[in-house]
Amino acid sequence: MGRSHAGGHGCSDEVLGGNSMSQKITSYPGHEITSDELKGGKYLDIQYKFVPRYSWAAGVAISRFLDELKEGRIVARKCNRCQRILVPPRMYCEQCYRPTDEWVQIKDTGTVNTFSISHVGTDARRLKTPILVAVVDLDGASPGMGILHNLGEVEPSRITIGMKVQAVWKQPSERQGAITDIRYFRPLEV
Amino acid sequence: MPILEKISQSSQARHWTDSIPLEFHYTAGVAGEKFRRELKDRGRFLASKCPKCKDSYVPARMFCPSCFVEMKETRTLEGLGYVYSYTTVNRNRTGEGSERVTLALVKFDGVKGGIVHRLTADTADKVEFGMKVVPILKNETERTGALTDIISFKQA
Amino acid sequence: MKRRVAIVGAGITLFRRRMLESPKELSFEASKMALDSAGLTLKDIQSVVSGAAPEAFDGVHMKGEYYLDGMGAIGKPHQRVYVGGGTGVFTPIGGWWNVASGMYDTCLCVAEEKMSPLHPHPQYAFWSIFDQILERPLGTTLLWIFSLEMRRYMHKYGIKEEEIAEVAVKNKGNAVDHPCAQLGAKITVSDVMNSEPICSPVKRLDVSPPSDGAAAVVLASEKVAKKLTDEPVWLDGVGWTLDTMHWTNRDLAYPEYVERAAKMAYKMAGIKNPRKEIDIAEPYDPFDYKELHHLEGLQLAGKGEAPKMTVDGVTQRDGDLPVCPSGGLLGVGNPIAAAGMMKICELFWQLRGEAGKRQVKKDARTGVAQAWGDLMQVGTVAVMRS
Amino acid sequence: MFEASSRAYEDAGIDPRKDVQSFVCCTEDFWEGISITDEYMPDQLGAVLRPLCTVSSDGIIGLATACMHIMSGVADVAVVESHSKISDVLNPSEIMSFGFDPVYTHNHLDVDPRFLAGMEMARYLKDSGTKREACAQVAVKNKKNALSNPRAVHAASLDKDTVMRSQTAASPLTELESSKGIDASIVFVLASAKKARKLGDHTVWIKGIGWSSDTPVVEDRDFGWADYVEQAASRAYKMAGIGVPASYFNLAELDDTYAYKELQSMEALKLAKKGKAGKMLESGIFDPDGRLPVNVSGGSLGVGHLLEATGLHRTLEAVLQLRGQAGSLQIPKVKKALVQSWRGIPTATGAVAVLSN
Repeated sequence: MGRSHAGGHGCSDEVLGGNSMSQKITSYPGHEITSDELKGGKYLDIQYKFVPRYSWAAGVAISRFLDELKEGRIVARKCNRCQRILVPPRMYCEQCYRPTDEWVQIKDTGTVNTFSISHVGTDARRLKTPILVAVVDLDGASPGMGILHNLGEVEPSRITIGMKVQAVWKQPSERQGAITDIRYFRPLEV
Repeated sequence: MPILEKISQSSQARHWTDSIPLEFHYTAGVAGEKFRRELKDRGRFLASKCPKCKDSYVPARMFCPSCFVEMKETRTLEGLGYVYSYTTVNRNRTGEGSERVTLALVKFDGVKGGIVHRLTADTADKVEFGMKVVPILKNETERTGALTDIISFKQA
Repeated sequence: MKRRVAIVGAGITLFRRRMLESPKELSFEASKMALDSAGLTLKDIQSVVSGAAPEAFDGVHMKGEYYLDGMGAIGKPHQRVYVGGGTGVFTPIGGWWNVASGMYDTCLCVAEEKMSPLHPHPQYAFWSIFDQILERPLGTTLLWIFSLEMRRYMHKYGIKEEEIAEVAVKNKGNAVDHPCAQLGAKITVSDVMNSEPICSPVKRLDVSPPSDGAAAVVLASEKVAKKLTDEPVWLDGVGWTLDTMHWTNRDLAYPEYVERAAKMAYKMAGIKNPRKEIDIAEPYDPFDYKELHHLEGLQLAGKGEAPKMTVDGVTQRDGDLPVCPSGGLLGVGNPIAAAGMMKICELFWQLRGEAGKRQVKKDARTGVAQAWGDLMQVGTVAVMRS
Repeated sequence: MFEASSRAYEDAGIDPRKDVQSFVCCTEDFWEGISITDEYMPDQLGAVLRPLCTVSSDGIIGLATACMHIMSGVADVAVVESHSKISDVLNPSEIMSFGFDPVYTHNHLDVDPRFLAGMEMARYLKDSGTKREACAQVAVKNKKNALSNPRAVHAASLDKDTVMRSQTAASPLTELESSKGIDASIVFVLASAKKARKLGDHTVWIKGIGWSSDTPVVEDRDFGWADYVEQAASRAYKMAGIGVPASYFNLAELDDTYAYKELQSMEALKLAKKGKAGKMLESGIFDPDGRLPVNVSGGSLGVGHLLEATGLHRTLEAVLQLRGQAGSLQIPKVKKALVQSWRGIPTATGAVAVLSN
């Protein structure tokens, strides 16, 4: 029993100190290296850029959803069995497992379900201006039917859960039938 | 029951076009690092020898795939290899047409594994199974330890 | 029909931000150690189950094929199981059905992740887990979804960030005793509170680091296990569940998918009162609040009550219900699938009383490990007994 | 997926929200364009808040997974899904290339990834003594068979010369010997014997199933012999208690991703002696009216290739035959069928299942 894999993996012993994973095992494999050692040429790397490209079919429900966004409208689908109004719309109800029944136009206002202030971008680099993100439960859809989007025209410190918000649309000529046709949601003026 | 409402006109069907741009910086691994250093610094191929079954493998690797024990012993191969199999293709990796390239899996006597690489045009014209080949290497100053250090293989 | 399944060996590599080893080599190191600790060689293994999260980390398409020689799977039936972050705990579950079904008597289960190849940062891979039409155009990051969930959880139950920070303090502290740990440290709640905000309410020290690493266990049928060892650890209950892909339609304050998975596993293991019957837990803690969230899903704390348990010290190594005595992902590191498997390894050592400095004070007989994954969607649960 | 699964559930007479205890999907991330693709699986299958998992592998390995779920008592009824939406992928060839070892095989070769098939075919022809024309005959047979298959996209009536003279893919392999990707989703419902007897009389039984992988290091492989097929088959045959496979089956649906693969696989499956598959093929034994019809459906060459769903496609064609529901493809008196699949370049992983009615 115990470790017979004497890997000669020098760095493990230094890191170990007096700790032991299991009383029967005394050494652990692995060679740590640093980013600088790789950049500085102490270790050799191979660099490769890989860009898989796609043209995803949006399907029946999302094709229509995008077309309606272009017109400045948000549409949902209703399931007549569970009576839920679903957004993002889908052609089948995942709870009842049956086709949904009808298109319903819902409002472009809603309630902040939860929110965050993001200081980093997709590659974990620090952003100069933080992005405000929220799950917005849309009015006219069933309770809890939220979508992910950005918030704008609001001080980060003033955002609260439960706050009423409204979509700010791009100009009709700028819209492309995309989720970004809504620039962001801003606090609803009462 | 199937979906009852479907798209009947292709103009109603939306496609969303995007890509996933990825960049990778790979390390070759503990054994790979040694293989690459040998290629870069001395222009030779490093193989590993299994202490149990005594088989050798190229490129060098950390463990014997059949015995599953660590291989620490290494040996360098003389450049002379042979063509195990070969093919000619006329597209690049993205699937677009390119100039004809003949590739071979080059193996070395008494060693498992091998290297897939291009054959020179002259060699490609005459290639057959078992043909003896040698690598044409870049100058030492240009070598990075990757298989791009080999320009191609030619008949020995 | 169903056979009892034992864990008879475990192995793990160092967890580090960047390792020289290739994914195959990491897998080999963990696999070899697991085989050695079980007193077996590869010839004794009949099947292999592997686990790894997206190929966008290691940078190889069909990664499960690429690394399989490192897992000793040449010439053997090999399955790569995959449920996002839940994969680590799901890998031994995959091994469980290989053995419990009677198909195979021994199964090597290996989880590997090498996140460092992706440049400039492994986080970028998570952009491509989001809906390509409705979410990716917004510039999504995985941090968003966690911070949104954390905020909702805090809001619903009136939880303070300081209470959540206690988890990071505990786990990073526990990890000081873990020889493979990447981020073991003695820190304080104010260190966490004062750490750089990343995606509020998430701060730097609320988050586990990306890592390279691998971990493995060997499973055996009851008959084989009893020949091999006097102290097998039994894998007595397994459960897994996926919730809807529409994460923004879900109640983010409570992980129902974990509850469902836990109930499946508890039922199989004959556990009726988890809080009383479970001695030790390794829930998934990629973020500190997630440990609390998952303790509730695992029925080890009432809804919204896990923070108090933590503040009261119940979840410390010398507490009544030690939680993440390993140091968890927050302390040991988070090479996604390998991190889940690390939890299985930890329970293996804890339940055999071999965890050295990390050994919990109480006499632990029954443990539960859990992992989470995807878009707040997957629960994978394993119940282990000595 | 919703369409395929709702049809499968209707066929089996089950409600996925109540009657299914496990769902298994077979997919790969880069074929979908989504990291962690299992995220997007539960809803369409009726699997929300149910045990669902991905096995990143061919569909037959998915079937094996579901079998193990049933055998271990996790499920009475289990569902297996796999699909191909290759039409969404704009650079499939580059993605296939990306499966090679990044350091030793992929990085320095900006070439069509089918070079591996070309080299393997060349070595197979040499080692087995098979005539090059026999590979072309596989394409001729399968594309012709596909003319009777309503699911087929690549059916054609061709002769060997046309096949051999078509554009080179990776010599000696030509484009007409190389299958092309198509879209589809396939769903199976599996049940324990007890439950299956309650569900109806269309049942097809899985008598044996096996899968295996040869080394992922392409440079280490024996190109002349499909080790992974031999190993997978020996496990499946042992489970089904088959001694002499060559005379056991009435029908086989085998890997023909590239035409030579069908011949190479037949030898590893012990349906033909080493080096004899080509000659047997040319004698007509594997034609629809021959002693052992192989790829009556048209296979991947005639129907189209379905990525990880390919194994399920072969299974589907065999199941329809065993149920007597194969329409104009129907072979009389099919009792025992063999299905086999391969995961494609650059893998050496395959699966085999033995089916009976």
